[in-house]
Amino acid sequence: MSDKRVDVPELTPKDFQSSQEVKWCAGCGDYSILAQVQRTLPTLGIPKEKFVWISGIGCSSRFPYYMDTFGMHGIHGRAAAIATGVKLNRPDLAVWVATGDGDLLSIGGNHFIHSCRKNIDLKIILFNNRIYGLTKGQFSPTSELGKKTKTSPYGTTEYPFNPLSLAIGSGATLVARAIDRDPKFLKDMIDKIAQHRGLAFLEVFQNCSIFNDGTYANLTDKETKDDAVVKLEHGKPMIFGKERNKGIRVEGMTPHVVDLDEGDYSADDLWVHDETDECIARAAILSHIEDRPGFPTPVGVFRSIRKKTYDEMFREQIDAAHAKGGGDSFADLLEAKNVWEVN
Amino acid sequence: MSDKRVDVPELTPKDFQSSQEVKWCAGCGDYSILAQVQRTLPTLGIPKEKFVWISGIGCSSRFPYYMDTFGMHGIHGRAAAIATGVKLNRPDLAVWVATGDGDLLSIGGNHFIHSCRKNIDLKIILFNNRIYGLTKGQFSPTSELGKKTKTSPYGTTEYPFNPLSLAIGSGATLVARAIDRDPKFLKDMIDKIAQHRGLAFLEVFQNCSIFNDGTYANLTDKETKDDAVVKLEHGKPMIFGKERNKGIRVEGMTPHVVDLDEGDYSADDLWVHDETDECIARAAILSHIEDRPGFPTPVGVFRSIRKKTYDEMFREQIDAAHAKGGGDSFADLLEAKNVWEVN
Amino acid sequence: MSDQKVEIIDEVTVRFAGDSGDGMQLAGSQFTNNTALAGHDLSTLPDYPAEIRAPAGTVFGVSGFQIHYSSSEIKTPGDAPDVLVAMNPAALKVNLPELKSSATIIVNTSSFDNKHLKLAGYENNPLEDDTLKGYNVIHVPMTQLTQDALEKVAISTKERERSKNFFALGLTFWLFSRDLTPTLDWIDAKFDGKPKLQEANKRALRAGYHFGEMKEIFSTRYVVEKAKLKKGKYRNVSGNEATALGFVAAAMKAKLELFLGSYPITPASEILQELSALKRFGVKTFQAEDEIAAICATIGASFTGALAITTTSGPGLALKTEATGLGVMTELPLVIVDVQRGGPSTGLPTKTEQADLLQALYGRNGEAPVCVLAAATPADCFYMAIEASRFALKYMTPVILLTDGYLANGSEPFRIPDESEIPEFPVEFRTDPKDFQPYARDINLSRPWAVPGTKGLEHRLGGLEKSHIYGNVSHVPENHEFMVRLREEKIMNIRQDIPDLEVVYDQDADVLVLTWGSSFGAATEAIRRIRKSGKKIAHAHLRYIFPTPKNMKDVLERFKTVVIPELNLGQLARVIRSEFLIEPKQINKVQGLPFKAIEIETELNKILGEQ
Amino acid sequence: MSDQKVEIIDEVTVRFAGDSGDGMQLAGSQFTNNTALAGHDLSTLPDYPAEIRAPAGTVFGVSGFQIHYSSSEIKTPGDAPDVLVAMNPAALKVNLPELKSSATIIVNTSSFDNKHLKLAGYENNPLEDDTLKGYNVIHVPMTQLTQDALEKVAISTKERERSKNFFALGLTFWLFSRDLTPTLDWIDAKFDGKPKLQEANKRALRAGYHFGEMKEIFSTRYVVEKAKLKKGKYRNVSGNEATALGFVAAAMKAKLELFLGSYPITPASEILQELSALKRFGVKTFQAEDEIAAICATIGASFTGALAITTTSGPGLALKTEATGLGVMTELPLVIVDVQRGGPSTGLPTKTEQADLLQALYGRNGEAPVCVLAAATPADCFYMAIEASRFALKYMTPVILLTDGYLANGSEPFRIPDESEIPEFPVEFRTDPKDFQPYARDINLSRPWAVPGTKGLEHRLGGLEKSHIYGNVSHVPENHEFMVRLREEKIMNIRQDIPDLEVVYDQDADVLVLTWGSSFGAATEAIRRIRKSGKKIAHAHLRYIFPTPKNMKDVLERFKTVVIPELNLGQLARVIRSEFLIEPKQINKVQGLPFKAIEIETELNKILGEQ
Ligand SMILES: Cc1ncc(C[n+]2csc(CCOP(=O)(O)OP(=O)(O)O)c2C)c(N)n1
Ligand SMILES: Cc1ncc(C[n+]2csc(CCOP(=O)(O)OP(=O)(O)O)c2C)c(N)n1
Ligand code: SF4
Ligand code: SF4
Ligand SMILES: [Mg+2]
Ligand SMILES: [Mg+2]
Repeated sequence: MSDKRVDVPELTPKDFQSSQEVKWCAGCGDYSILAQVQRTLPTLGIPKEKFVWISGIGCSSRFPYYMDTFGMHGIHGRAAAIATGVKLNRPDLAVWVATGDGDLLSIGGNHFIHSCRKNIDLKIILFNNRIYGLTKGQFSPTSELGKKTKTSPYGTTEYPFNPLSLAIGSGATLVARAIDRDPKFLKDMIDKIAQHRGLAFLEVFQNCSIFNDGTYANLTDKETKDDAVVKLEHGKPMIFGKERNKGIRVEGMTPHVVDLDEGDYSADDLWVHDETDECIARAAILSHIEDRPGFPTPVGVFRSIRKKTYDEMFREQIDAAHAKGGGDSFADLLEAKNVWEVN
Repeated sequence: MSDKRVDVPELTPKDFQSSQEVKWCAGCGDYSILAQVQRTLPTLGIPKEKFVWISGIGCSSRFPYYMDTFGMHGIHGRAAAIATGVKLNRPDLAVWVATGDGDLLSIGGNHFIHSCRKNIDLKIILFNNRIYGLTKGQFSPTSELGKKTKTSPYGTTEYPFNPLSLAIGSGATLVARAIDRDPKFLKDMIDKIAQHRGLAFLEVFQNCSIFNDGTYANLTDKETKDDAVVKLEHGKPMIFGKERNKGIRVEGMTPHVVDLDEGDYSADDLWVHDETDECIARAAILSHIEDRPGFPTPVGVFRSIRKKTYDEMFREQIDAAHAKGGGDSFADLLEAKNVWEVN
Repeated sequence: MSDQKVEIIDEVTVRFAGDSGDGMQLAGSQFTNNTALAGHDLSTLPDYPAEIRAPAGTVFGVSGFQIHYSSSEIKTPGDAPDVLVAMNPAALKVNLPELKSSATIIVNTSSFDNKHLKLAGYENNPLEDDTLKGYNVIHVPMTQLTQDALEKVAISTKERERSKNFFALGLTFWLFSRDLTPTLDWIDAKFDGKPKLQEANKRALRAGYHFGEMKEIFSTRYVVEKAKLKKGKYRNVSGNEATALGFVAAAMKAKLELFLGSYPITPASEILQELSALKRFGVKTFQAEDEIAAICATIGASFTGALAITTTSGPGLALKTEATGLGVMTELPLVIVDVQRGGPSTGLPTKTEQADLLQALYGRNGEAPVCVLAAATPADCFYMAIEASRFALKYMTPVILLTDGYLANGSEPFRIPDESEIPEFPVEFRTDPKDFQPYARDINLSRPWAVPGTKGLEHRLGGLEKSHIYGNVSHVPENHEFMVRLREEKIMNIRQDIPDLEVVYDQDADVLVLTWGSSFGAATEAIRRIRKSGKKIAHAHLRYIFPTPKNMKDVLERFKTVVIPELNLGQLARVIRSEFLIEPKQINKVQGLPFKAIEIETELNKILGEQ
Repeated sequence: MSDQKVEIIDEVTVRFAGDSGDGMQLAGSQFTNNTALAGHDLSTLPDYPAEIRAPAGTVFGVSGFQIHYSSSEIKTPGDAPDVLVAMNPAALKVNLPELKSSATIIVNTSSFDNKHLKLAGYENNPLEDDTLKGYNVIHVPMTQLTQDALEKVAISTKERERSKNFFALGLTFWLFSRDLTPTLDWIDAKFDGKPKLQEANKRALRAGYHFGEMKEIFSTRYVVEKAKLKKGKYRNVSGNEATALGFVAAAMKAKLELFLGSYPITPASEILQELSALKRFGVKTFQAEDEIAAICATIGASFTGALAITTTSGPGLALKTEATGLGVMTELPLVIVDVQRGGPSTGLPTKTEQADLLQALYGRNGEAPVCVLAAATPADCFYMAIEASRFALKYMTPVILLTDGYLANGSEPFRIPDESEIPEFPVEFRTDPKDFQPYARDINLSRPWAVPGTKGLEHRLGGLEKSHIYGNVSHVPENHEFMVRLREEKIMNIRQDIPDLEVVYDQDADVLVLTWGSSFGAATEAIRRIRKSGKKIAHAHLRYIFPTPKNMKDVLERFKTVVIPELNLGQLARVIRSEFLIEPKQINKVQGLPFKAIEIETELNKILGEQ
């Protein structure tokens, strides 16, 4: 997105609500994401008509219909590719992608990794419910190994993708995670990706109340969530737990969970989160840390670095060519090579 | 591949040479890969008819034609998907994929990352010449930023993929790298992937003598290569340099190049390579290490861990269902649900 | 007991409709089972809301299930319901336009409160104004009555409410003089281990039944006699189920293992789902990352000797186009099932259409002929899956099998064939290395299938043009032309195995109705009615679209007028024009809905009038 | 000086052939430039080896370049060469069967050593046995003579050897009495800053020329007079160049920026390459990760107001199928260029064919009509690119433009139009929010183009069926049928903008030759010859394939016999049968090669004989 913020008449969340009735199931986590997006966009200082929302196909991909901005409900898996065309042709637009775990990571995987690699200035929100919702409950590339679904009555035999790890491995410059049931934090993360220049990827753990209810229960239930989730904050030590008495320490490359009450370690001994580290090692460890027994699942910004964006470089080349002159007449176009005249 | 090696009549490289004339350009790095593959396969104790080579489209993808094994020259980008069908239907076969940087990482990116994620037992050799050879010289997803090619006369505006980083982020269980001009080492790596059970990915730096000649010159020229390349060996410290007097040390998560002659550090102080580390941090650092000024490019096995393969789990489910009986008659098939009789 | 009279009728069409959450599909399928067991012929059609769950109570969220059953043979789920069970105002609103003019409407009055009326978009309560004039409207406060009946069952109010579909079902059973026993048994089995739910649902079912019996709300009860079906064992199948079963049967007959590579897509997903559960038959199902991977894995499996299939719907078929060409060039057996839905693009994903025919026939680069078949009814999917497999294996070629959303979700009784009724077609792999050439030909022009792992048969396939016999890459111009023509000829050879196109009814009629795919049912019914009215008309149904039956030209030329009803703008008509140079008349409908018999009847009568 | 005589001839066909590394394409293109500047009409065709470089000296590695030039109008690169320059035995072997029976063959005898003879598969030296009997064979040790001539230039032996193509060129120039100046100038410009190479190549060129002059090896020199071309500025263009230029011109005329999303594929890649170099015109080229991303990005760019195009060949068109449907549903302007090549599957990637016509017309799920155009000659690609753009923008629709490998690589002189010759067609974006509805219609049935960034026009597009006028998702059955028919009608409306099909030559003939695409040239030449022989015949060339010109039916009905020559098994013939119910005669060739005039002539003569 452009960093020149223009004066815009004050916008409200209501300005971003389209006339279309929202048709997700009761209890679907998609509502929360919609609400927080509609709350965040008016605060960005960008005129409403400059937003474009692109999606693929899936419950989550209905998102653009509910936003009173320009938008396109594309075809399955191709949101990032369509969005790339939008951004390259009109770099002044703020281009957002709403997509699901099937849409982005199954059929759309290639466009996703290429967008990350190119660092094109798109904001991608992944509605990860670990299931194909719209087609009624088949497993997705983020479904847990062994999960029983309509197409895996004996349990899946696939390891799931770790979407953050994939994004990092592909070169994304901002990767973050939030949970539908923590709307305040979710809004913060939406704001974070909005502020970023370059490819910003936000995975939202989203509950599908119909086909995969409770898949994130551990991370959202009142009793368990504080011990199960750690919020990453740049420059701050990693502390979590209901009593905020647990921390993550790293020795060499090995992280440990330590108990701050036991007296061996204080907050000063903990791993201080640095989202701007150029080296991907930290982000790589964090993106997998919950696989380690006893470790919480991190949410927040895992990595955020600034690199020139694809669309910037793309534009600069054209501008530079323009600046050299020409490029405006038929003659320049057609007479550039070996012309002869017949009289 | 199967780990039961059967007694096979002694095979020689010649047994793996097909009758088709090899039609790569003079000086093409593909010859070296072909030679080392033909040298390695006879040593594996696998009957020749059990090998299947699958490829996509590209110069490199002509590979199966030159191997006297079963093979399929597929369509562009789809080698891994075709190979997946081969392996799932016939887990006893040794399934190998020959592919290029365009074939695997551009159009074929999705199948690649999904194969890595699933840890399906395929051996994938990427012939990375950083260019589209067959179509005569357009940039590829591994071409360097700014590179001038037929489709980027002003230089590309894209960051390249780091194929190892992508494979690691996707969950591949073995990732390795070799260089066409170091045939002995290349053969070692081919052997390594042959021995692995699960998805084994070998990137080979391959020179395209016509459209991208010299892209790896620094890593292959006699004068520079020893300082520019470090060979990773499991359990060994990372030492390189013409005089083998340089080493890589790691402090926390930060690697440094140190001079062993200066007396501050000895081989004992260096980073000892551990390819079996479950945590991806080390492999992640190594896969990007050459981006740091003064660092060499690693070759060797970056990561090699054992996880149950997709095809194993897939097979086990079917075997288990079989073992429960049934599944053999029309009656069992058709009369399983609410049958009534009309007399 | 009341003095309600019992009337014997030939056939009836009943529709259950309510909110997505009201359990209408369950009620419908239990009514269906019970009907089947009672010995009727029947045909059903669920009507799901468009693909996203809508807010409860709105017209978008209405879910319906229609069943047509009869004492004689039946071909369609019925044009217009005789009876509608409407669980809420939205269900009434959506379904009213569909009903017979004198239909019986059983309404759940408990849900006709202001909130639900408003959600359905009713300004006034239709039960209180003229909206339902002329209909036989039966007011039943079902929710309330269910709550009352379950008072003593120790479950929550919400759970009690959920049983109201069984109340509705019980009431309907009473209306049609049906035996509750099979359904009570089913409840016991289904809720095994959950005694409270068993109890609740059985009570609700009985309460509905008894409500019918006790109250004088119906003046008449109906009885439909048993149908005279062919002797044998029967089960109910939807088209998707039948397709899945057909392929497993085909694999048995071919003595191969079945491999399915697929990516979920409405309305084809159930084939993948069904087959995923049949691992005991050695069925290998691979849910791929996308449609391209699905067909490519299928090609890989075919290379290694599986009966290899891939299933999808229109947008997925579009994505499989390129790889289908690889199947053509490598001459590997492959079946591609396209369960057609409303297009173009994402279109109307939950709705039916027959508009992928031209894509199936011509949608590939280069000259890439494949065999194209189409199933006629849900149960016919079983047989056409076997035919498709047989042709693919015998002729070493991709075959596209077309079904559609209507067949996929609709169901009908299926007489279970005895194993011996279906001939075997065991495949012989090439094993002898002597003189082996991968592109040598048998008398059908098929090349040998030599699978990896077979000693001495190492060879390479691929998408580049192949030299005749040897199968090496060849750029020789004459070889290319030869191979292009050979591949075409091979597909034309399938004609040997295709039965003649059969003309039924009046052989001496002027008008022949030519149908394909799911239009079969409605057309058959329309033709029956027309003939009943004394007019002559003939019918031919085309299951084999490419190549066409040998006698096709003769058949078409025998009639003055050929009429083609199809759910598109005239795709088969185009093919017929280009193949046989005759100009058929067209009956087209492109509304995401199947034909009603009456629609075809009306158009045919017009055409007959013009003769 | 010798007493060789000079003969004036009408036209001549020359082919340069050698190993891939011998610089034959360069020699050919320099001969072409020189020929153009000398004022002839001309047509050229490179003949690249199949896509991988083969080992040097083998028949697989032979690279050729053919030029046909004349003092009158020319339509093809010539059936059979009058003169062959053969740089090595393999080049002789590959090209010999193509030559006129009395052709002149200039052989580089230096390379007819044992090694090269063996590489080419010659058992005996063809210069020494009967192989070349009947030909006028000129022995020239070119490699040796070049070495000798460059002795004094301080470059390596290898570099000297490389200049032998200039020697060959010089010799050929002498044979055709040509002026060396333009080529000498070109060498100076090309090797600017590399004085040794300038020197070497100029010396080699002159040495070749002087060799012709000094030695008595040719009995005759030839002169071809200037052609009477239309007055104006000319340049030589290949079809791919012309296509690229046409789109840039179209963008100027539409006052839009051009966006190209593409993925490299033979033989279409040059369009992407050409346009990548035209950034000064604001052209945005995006080399995507695959064909699907390419067209999807194009759709995104179209949404935001670009003249948006995507370019590919058959397998890529197959991959773009699904997204093309999205273009149809969202009604966004989009041009898809398919440079057809030999199929099916990967087929013959470097060869030409016209076998994607049916895919272009019908290869999409659902009823998804798009406009299909086809260019006739390399220069015509320029104009058809403009037409395709104009239709896409005016009718808010995807348009498929078909060219083929023969047009793509072939070249001809292109009269550079004056800017004013091509009418403007500026696009008006919708900007007024008053009463804006995204699916409202203008008189052409086009919907408004309202691009993101325009205040008050926020709206959502997508692939689900859209409600008329409002553009919201609609599952209403009648709306779907309405929209399906509306989209069809909109495409049919393009007829308004399509010129009538023109019949040339004998209006009263019995036989009409109907051509499309690149068959134009060979057919025109064949017809010229037939008419010269005194027979009557008419010709119509179809650039607008869907919809067809308004008068098409009338035209076809005027003739007793319609003959369609095409490089496939009869795809346009099928379309004509289905659209017009007439049975055309077919002339088909599927060899990866363009028609020769003689082939069409022979078949036409047969057909004329039958009349
Ligand atoms: C080409 C194509 N293939 C398949 C489908 C069917 N389909 C629609 S959405 C979907 C998956 C949706 O899953 P996800 O992206 O996770 O979205 P969710 O519904 O869970 O939000 C599938 C398989 C389609 N519409 N198009
Ligand atoms: C569907 C499709 N798109 C594009 C092509 C054209 N194509 C063939 S090979 C290739 C790229 C080859 O690059 P790479 O995989 O790096 O192989 P290399 O030739 O460099 O070994 C392309 C774009 C094709 N054959 N099919
Ligand atoms: S099916 Fe799941 S993801 Fe889709 S709307 Fe319902 S709850 Fe949400
Ligand atoms: S073009 Fe390059 S990659 Fe291809 S064969 Fe030649 S040298 Fe090798
Ligand atoms: Mg999902
Ligand atoms: Mg490459």
